Amino acid sequence: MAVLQPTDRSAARAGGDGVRVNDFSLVVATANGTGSQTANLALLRSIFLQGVPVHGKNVFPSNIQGLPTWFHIRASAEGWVARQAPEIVVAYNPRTLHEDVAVVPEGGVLLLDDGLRGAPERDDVTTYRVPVAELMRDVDAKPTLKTYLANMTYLGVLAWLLGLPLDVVERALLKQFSGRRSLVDANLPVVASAWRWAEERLEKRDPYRIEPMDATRDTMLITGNDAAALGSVVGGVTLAAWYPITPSTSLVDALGAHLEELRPEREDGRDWAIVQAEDELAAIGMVIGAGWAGARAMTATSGPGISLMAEFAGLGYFAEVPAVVWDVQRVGPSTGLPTRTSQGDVAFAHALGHGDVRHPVLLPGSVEECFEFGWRSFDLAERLQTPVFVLSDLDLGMNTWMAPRFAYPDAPMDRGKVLRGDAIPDDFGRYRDVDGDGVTYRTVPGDANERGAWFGRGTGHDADAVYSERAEDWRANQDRLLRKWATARELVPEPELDVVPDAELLVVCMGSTRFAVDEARARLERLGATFSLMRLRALPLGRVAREALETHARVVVLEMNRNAQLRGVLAADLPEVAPKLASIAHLDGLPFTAEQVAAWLKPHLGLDRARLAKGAGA
Amino acid sequence: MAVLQPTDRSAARAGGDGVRVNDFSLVVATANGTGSQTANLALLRSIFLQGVPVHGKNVFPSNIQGLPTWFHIRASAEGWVARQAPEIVVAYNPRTLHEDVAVVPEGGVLLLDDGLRGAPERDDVTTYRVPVAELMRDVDAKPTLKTYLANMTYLGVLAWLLGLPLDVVERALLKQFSGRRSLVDANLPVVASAWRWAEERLEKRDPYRIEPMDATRDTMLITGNDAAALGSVVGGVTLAAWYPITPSTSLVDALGAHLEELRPEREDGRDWAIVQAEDELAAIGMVIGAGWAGARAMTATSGPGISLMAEFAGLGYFAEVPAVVWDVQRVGPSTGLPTRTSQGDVAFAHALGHGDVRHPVLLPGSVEECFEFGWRSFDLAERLQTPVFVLSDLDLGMNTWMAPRFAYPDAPMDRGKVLRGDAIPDDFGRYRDVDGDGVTYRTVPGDANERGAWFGRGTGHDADAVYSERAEDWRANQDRLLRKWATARELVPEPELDVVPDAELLVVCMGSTRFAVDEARARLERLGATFSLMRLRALPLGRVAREALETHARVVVLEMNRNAQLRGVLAADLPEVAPKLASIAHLDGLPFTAEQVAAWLKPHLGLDRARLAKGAGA
Amino acid sequence: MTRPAARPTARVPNAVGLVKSDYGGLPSTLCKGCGHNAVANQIVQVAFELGLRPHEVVKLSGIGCSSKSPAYFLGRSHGFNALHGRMPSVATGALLANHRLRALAVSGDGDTGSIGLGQYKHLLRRNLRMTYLIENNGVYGLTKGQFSATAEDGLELKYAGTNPFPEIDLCAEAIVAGCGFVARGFAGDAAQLRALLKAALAHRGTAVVDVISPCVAFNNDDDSRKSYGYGRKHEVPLHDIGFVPPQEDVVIEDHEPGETRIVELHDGSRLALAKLESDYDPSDPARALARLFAARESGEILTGLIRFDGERPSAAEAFRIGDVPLAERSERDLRPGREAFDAVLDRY
Amino acid sequence: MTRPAARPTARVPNAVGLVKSDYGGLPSTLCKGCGHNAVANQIVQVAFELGLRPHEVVKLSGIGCSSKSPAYFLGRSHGFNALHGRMPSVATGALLANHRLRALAVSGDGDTGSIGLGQYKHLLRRNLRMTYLIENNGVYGLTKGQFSATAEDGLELKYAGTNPFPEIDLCAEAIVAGCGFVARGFAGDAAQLRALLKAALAHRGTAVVDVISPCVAFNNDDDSRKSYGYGRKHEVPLHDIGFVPPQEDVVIEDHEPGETRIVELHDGSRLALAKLESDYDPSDPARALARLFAARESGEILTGLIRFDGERPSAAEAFRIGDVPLAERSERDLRPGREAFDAVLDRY
Ligand SMILES: Cc1ncc(C[n+]2csc(CCOP(=O)(O)OP(=O)(O)O)c2C)c(N)n1
Ligand SMILES: Cc1ncc(C[n+]2csc(CCOP(=O)(O)OP(=O)(O)O)c2C)c(N)n1
Ligand code: SF4
Ligand code: SF4
Ligand SMILES: [Mg+2]
Ligand SMILES: [Mg+2]
Repeated sequence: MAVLQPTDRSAARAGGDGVRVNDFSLVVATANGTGSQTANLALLRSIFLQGVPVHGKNVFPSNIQGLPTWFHIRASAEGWVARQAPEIVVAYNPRTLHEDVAVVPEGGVLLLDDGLRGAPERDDVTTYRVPVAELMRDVDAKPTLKTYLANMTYLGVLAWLLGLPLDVVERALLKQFSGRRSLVDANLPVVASAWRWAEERLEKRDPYRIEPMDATRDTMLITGNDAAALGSVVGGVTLAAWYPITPSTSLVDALGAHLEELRPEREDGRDWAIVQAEDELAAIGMVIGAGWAGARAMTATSGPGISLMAEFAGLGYFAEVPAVVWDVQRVGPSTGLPTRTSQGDVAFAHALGHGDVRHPVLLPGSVEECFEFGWRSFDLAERLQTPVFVLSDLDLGMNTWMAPRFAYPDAPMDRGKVLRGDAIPDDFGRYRDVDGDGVTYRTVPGDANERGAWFGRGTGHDADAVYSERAEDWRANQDRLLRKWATARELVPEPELDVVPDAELLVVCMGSTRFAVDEARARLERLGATFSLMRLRALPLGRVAREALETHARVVVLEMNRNAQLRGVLAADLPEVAPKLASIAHLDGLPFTAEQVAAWLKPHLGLDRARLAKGAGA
Repeated sequence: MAVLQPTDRSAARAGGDGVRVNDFSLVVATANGTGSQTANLALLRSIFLQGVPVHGKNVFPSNIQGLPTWFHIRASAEGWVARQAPEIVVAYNPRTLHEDVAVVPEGGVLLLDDGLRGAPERDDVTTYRVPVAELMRDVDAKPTLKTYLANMTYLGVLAWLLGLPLDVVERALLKQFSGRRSLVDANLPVVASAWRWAEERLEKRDPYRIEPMDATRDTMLITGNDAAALGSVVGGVTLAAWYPITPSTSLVDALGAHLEELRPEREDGRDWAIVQAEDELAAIGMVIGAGWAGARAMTATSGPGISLMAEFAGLGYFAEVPAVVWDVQRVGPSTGLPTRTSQGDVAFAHALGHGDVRHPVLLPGSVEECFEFGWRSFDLAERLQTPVFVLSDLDLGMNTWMAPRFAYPDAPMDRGKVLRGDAIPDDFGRYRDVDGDGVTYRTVPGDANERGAWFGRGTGHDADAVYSERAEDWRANQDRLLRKWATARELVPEPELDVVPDAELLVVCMGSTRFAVDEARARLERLGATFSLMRLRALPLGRVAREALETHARVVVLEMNRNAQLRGVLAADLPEVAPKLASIAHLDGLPFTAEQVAAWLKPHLGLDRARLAKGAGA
Repeated sequence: MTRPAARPTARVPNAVGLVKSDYGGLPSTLCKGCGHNAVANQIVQVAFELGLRPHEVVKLSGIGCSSKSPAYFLGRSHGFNALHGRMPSVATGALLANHRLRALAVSGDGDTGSIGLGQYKHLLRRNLRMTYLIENNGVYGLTKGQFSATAEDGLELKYAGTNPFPEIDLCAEAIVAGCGFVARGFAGDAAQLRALLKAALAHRGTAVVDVISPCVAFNNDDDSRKSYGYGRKHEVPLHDIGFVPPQEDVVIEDHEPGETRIVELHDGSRLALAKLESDYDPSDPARALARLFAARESGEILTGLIRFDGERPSAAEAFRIGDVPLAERSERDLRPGREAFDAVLDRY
Repeated sequence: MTRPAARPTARVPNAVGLVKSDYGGLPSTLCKGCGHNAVANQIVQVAFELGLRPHEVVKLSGIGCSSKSPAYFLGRSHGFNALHGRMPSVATGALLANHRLRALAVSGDGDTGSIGLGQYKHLLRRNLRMTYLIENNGVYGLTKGQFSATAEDGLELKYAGTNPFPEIDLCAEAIVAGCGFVARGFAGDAAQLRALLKAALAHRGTAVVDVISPCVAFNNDDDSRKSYGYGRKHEVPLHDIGFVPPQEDVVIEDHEPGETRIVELHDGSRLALAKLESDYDPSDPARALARLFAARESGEILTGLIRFDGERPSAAEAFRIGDVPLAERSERDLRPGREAFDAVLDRY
């Protein structure tokens, strides 16, 4: 089976009292385009409303309708949110019925659409059969709508099984439908009748329960793309140029919605524009043009778009134009797996373009950071006058995560070294390193002080931006760009570093794999194995990261790609530490589980297999 | 001054007897588009015809007419061909007169167009003034042609000064004009009258002489691009799709000429096509399409084109389509210096494309290797079923070099694992690893055995090329691609390795910098400093390269770019040797001189500055 | 109007001994009711009726729902699913490599009109031997409903809002680019589509068939010009069209002889165009454009063979490629002998 | 025909107090006699005569000899020399960032017609406020003489051989793309070029001016349609054209009143088109195309204002951008306040 991996059957075992409260993993198997997303998200939100930490992941196909989709929900009182082999399986998709049933672990729960033929019998799991057809019989709706509504039956039954009150589900649905009562009224009756059917006809035979707690106060449920969009709005984006591509599309969709609301059209018009370009090459060209003209401009894309942006990325670097590029990574090479997650563009984006280029890369590892880097990326791009790449991924970007309420920016916008009007000196030269930090002063078109006029270009130029083929000019300019790179090392966000005193091993990770790493770390700690952990939040490396790498005896770089790209970047940047950089590089499109990570780390911690297996199941 | 660097004034000093035979460096300063190239190449060839090793480099601007151009000639009985600060300067360009005169070293020679106003006086050099206007007065030709012919005056005077007989110059011109007598007849009289004028009016006051020797027998004079083209023809290229870009254009021009001659049109038509595409993105698309359809296809481009090819490169890698891509490198980033040389695309080309990609890269270090890799690249691409990048550079590609007569391929073409007709098994699957080497069997369209039909794609696929999003399929395919990469390590050309017993230091270089490295090595050896030398001829690294890196205590990676790209590639591939990889990375658009290289290597050899300076001048 | 070609029925083998199912592919994964499925079905039917030899055809596409569809027909033909918008260059390479193949290429309006417009136009200049089918729904289906460049000015969609830009008419673009065969069809008009596809496959150069192929998921409201509803109501066929295979007689039914225009195709087959609204003459590009512009103004979906010129040489002719395809040349042809090689070296 | 606008002479300041040399740039590094130099000179003259404020103009270009030329005029204006073929996207970004600017963009036929065709067409759909000048010589000058996509079918060049493909007519392309101002000029006809440039600069949207600008180095033989010789012999101006600044009266000389068509531009200036060969009507795209095709057939270089439609909204209007340019918005506008922000967070 492609998506669900029944590797950890013991995970389903109940606690001592036979009850598992606020701690389980569940998967809903349906077909794409049947509207199950609403039911899934309402279930997720119901748990959240009960104050229980929860997270949802949609593993969906690259098509619009009819192919298998799996929605994962993980509820965890302790707050763990990494993917986990499911204990509860909702099997509503005839095409994957066999695999979905097979994946339920011993002692787990199977919720079955009773109308599906040929479901294998499992006597080692608790099976509930939902009479979907019967429950839908009296529902009065158009056939297409009925297909959609049918998903509400598992929502109702699950709610009853887990102990979610109907009014909580109703509140969740209302949120889900952005407060549109009529939609709630269409859906809720089906949920309610299923709930009631379950109450009347089912006997609760499994250990999984939700009980109210208070762990989600001041917490949001949001996708990384939505967070990034909100951050970009707060960051003062004015032009977004893009081309649709999964999984970045929802970022731009959210951007439009937030702009409409937070920076609504005035009488004379808007202070922003979103341009759907004809392709990514044009999108980045527009962003570069706008950045040159003084606007805060961004694009969002994924791997194929990054490839198409290579030439412009080099121009932006060399002409020193601020720009923000979000790469919501999916599995490459080429079109690859458009709806699966990856960290496979790190090395490529970092050095995108022929010749000697280098771009700062931000590595958000949570939805909070998607938000924060949403605005900070503009400050950084304008401060450094260079394209900044923000590398999110499908898992972070498209899935729904908990987050502490986002913090309003703690500092005003940093527009960098822009000179306007009389502030432009008589001897203005676009690329003169006045301050010695490699970052020079720029002026923008439209300024009535014509002393500031300069001619931007991707060809060799001297300090006054005049075309030059002179070897000295080339060298001087490149030496300054290297000074600027040194400045960048000090300006990019430092890693999140947790040093365990006396730990020999440092684990380095980035982005969304951190969730599995954090959880694996806790599991391993319970086995007595400790290590320091550094989550990189940006490239190039700054002082903190370098020191951490230098001071630990051994390092494991853990990443979600095949080529050990981050390890390669570190080895090239710091050859002196390279030999101690062990690599865990893995990619198959699915988010890591804590179990996987723990197993991979084990050999680096001197833990034997038997002990670990026991621990990982805890 | 941009191009000429008068760093090594002592170099001009004459030997003990006051005479410098077959050993000097000369530069001709003219304006672009004035036809001086003919005179320069005729001079070069005259020296060659005298049996004296010689090399010419054109340092030209990115325009068509009127900007300064410098043509370097290096004659060296010992066969050294690296760029060297000029001892003889021909100053025919009013716009650069001052810098050109200033660059003549003490004791050097200045040949001056007497008509140029305001030439600074130098009493420390031997100056000859050529009365160009007077010599041209009686020449009967159209004004534009006259400008061209005026260059023949310095050819004539230099020939006399250096001791080149007129008939040798005539033979050189005839070669230069591909045997067209009428053109020789138009030019030769001007050469002759200048020669005679010099004989009558000049007194030879400088030490530089050409004397016949026998060092160029069985030797060719050819550019790297021409050699690459010839190699490609011998390699059986059938489709070349390209888009014009300096410095790769002349490769495709030569390809057309050689194909016309060596594979002339038959009655029914040609067995080749050269398509000028609308851009590089289309060019590589055509190559991928043709490669998929079973043809040997290639493109030639430079950095900006490589950037535009990123997405298709990933597709080619992942769909496993043979293709040959020549990147004749120029200075980037962006448009950069279009007419200056560089090794700045190595890392980018090696991993071109988002996601996890890797391409074999061939690194020709001589015109012989441009020829050899011209055909070998096709064998490799078809054997490995993947795009192969050949990284030449402007210096190698566009300049005229000596080479031993090219060797006809020593083996028949290797078309790789292609199945046709009845050989296609019933259970054919495009990506089944039948042989365990990661390279699978392919079929091509048009085959009447329809069992072989498959649907190529850049999306995830199983071993039968059918679309798949399954995690296991992805992993299995990637694991096989890694096996194929291991196979590639064994198939790519091994480095040229010269191990000095007991040497601590290994110098690693690639491509055209080897000329300066070889010469510097000889100089340093005379100072008693020895080191092993490895010239990489391909990536990925094979066993020989790895062992050389492992067994030397210290390594210096010397390359012509800013970011130490090759060092980075080596560090990422072999982290365990990374700490000992010191870097010499330098780029300003000009080919390295032996003097530069020697100075850079000195600190790695424990030589003090004073001793070295002495040695370098020897 | 013309005598219906003796259509093989599904289970009786056709001229090359294949039954209809031999031209099928994998099951479609597109939405139920998607226009693209209707088109794929017609391709299967046409290939069967024409008796195409699967190995003489290559299927090519870009990326999009439309571009997926080559997997759903002609499973015995080779195919290549290229990059988004870049199928034309892959087609160019493949068809120059083997000019005996004919390509059946499927693209979308986004794939061709947005990201791929440059390659599309340049492909048409070169005139390769291929049928270039655009499944035109005015939106990006696969990325869920954004406007493509063929969406009409003012179109309102739930997801995408209002389109403020003028549409790109891919037939007009083809005509201006010098394409010799430009047709428009409608996924809801199967008979006409089959005739157009047959003619396109018989054309010696590139034949563009722009098919209005509604996206039921994102652009199928009746007031949208790319919907089934609008198409059914506003389709204006330029002519009744009949395809006549080589060696068969053109028999005019229904129409007066003088009212029918016969278009000869390169392989000896013919199209009989029976005039409907006017004696439309597809040989004049300026008039074709004028008619297209007028239809746009009046809200008609003009279908039929809009432009025809059978004279232009194909790309393989322009490049003077010999009989044996480049891909099938052996080393004997491709590697010059030692003497010739030595003669070249002697010159250096 | 119209009263010559009171032309400021070179050393007398113009309406904004600048003398002609204030509009100059660096010395040209192009070949002597290159058409592009002639065009640059006319740009300087026109900018001076119109009294353009340098800081209200941005110069944009791609890569090529033509694309170098913005360095040679308007040295007091900002400019950006983008990538080969990709200037349109940079222009789009820059002009949306600051919609008060007008762009004076220079491209080549290779830059626009070959690598840049897709961006060119999509730019025209969006209708930014810019003059898009193509210096069209049918070849790639900077890379030494290969055919560009505008080279005519059958053109023979010493370096490039014979061109087997039909030319792309960048005016026809613009018309089909819905461009509201499409003109063709000839570098050898300075007076007409000046009038066209002035009108182009007054147009509210994108004005395409395709100027036949001979490459003396690679494509200037008299039988080439992009040569000075051919242009001088075969230029067919559609009309005598006169530019009338705002507030001035149109005074018709030479021509009968009825023979002149007045075209109103957005800023109040007008063009007086005195009919020459026919009463050419630039408002009808289909007729414009028909006339262009006919001219190609007969070997004419048709010059003048070929297509005009002043009504289409500009891109800034389509995107509903407010008065203050995006690039000049301050933090107060751009960063929503805490309360509004909190209200959004409350929903999650
Ligand atoms: C370079 C690149 N950019 C974006 C995408 C995402 N993408 C896939 S299909 C598609 C649009 C397809 O639209 P169309 O060609 O009209 O096909 P349809 O789905 O409507 O049939 C896009 C934007 C991609 N695959 N590659
Ligand atoms: C991506 C890329 N490909 C190729 C080139 C090389 N190149 C520079 S200018 C040019 C053609 C210019 O032709 P055109 O636009 O007609 O300008 P002209 O020189 O004729 O004025 C080319 C191919 C480049 N700079 N960038
Ligand atoms: S989304 Fe639209 S185009 Fe795609 S399969 Fe569904 S109906 Fe067809
Ligand atoms: S090469 Fe041609 S286009 Fe370029 S500057 Fe010279 S004449 Fe002009
Ligand atoms: Mg579409
Ligand atoms: Mg040109």
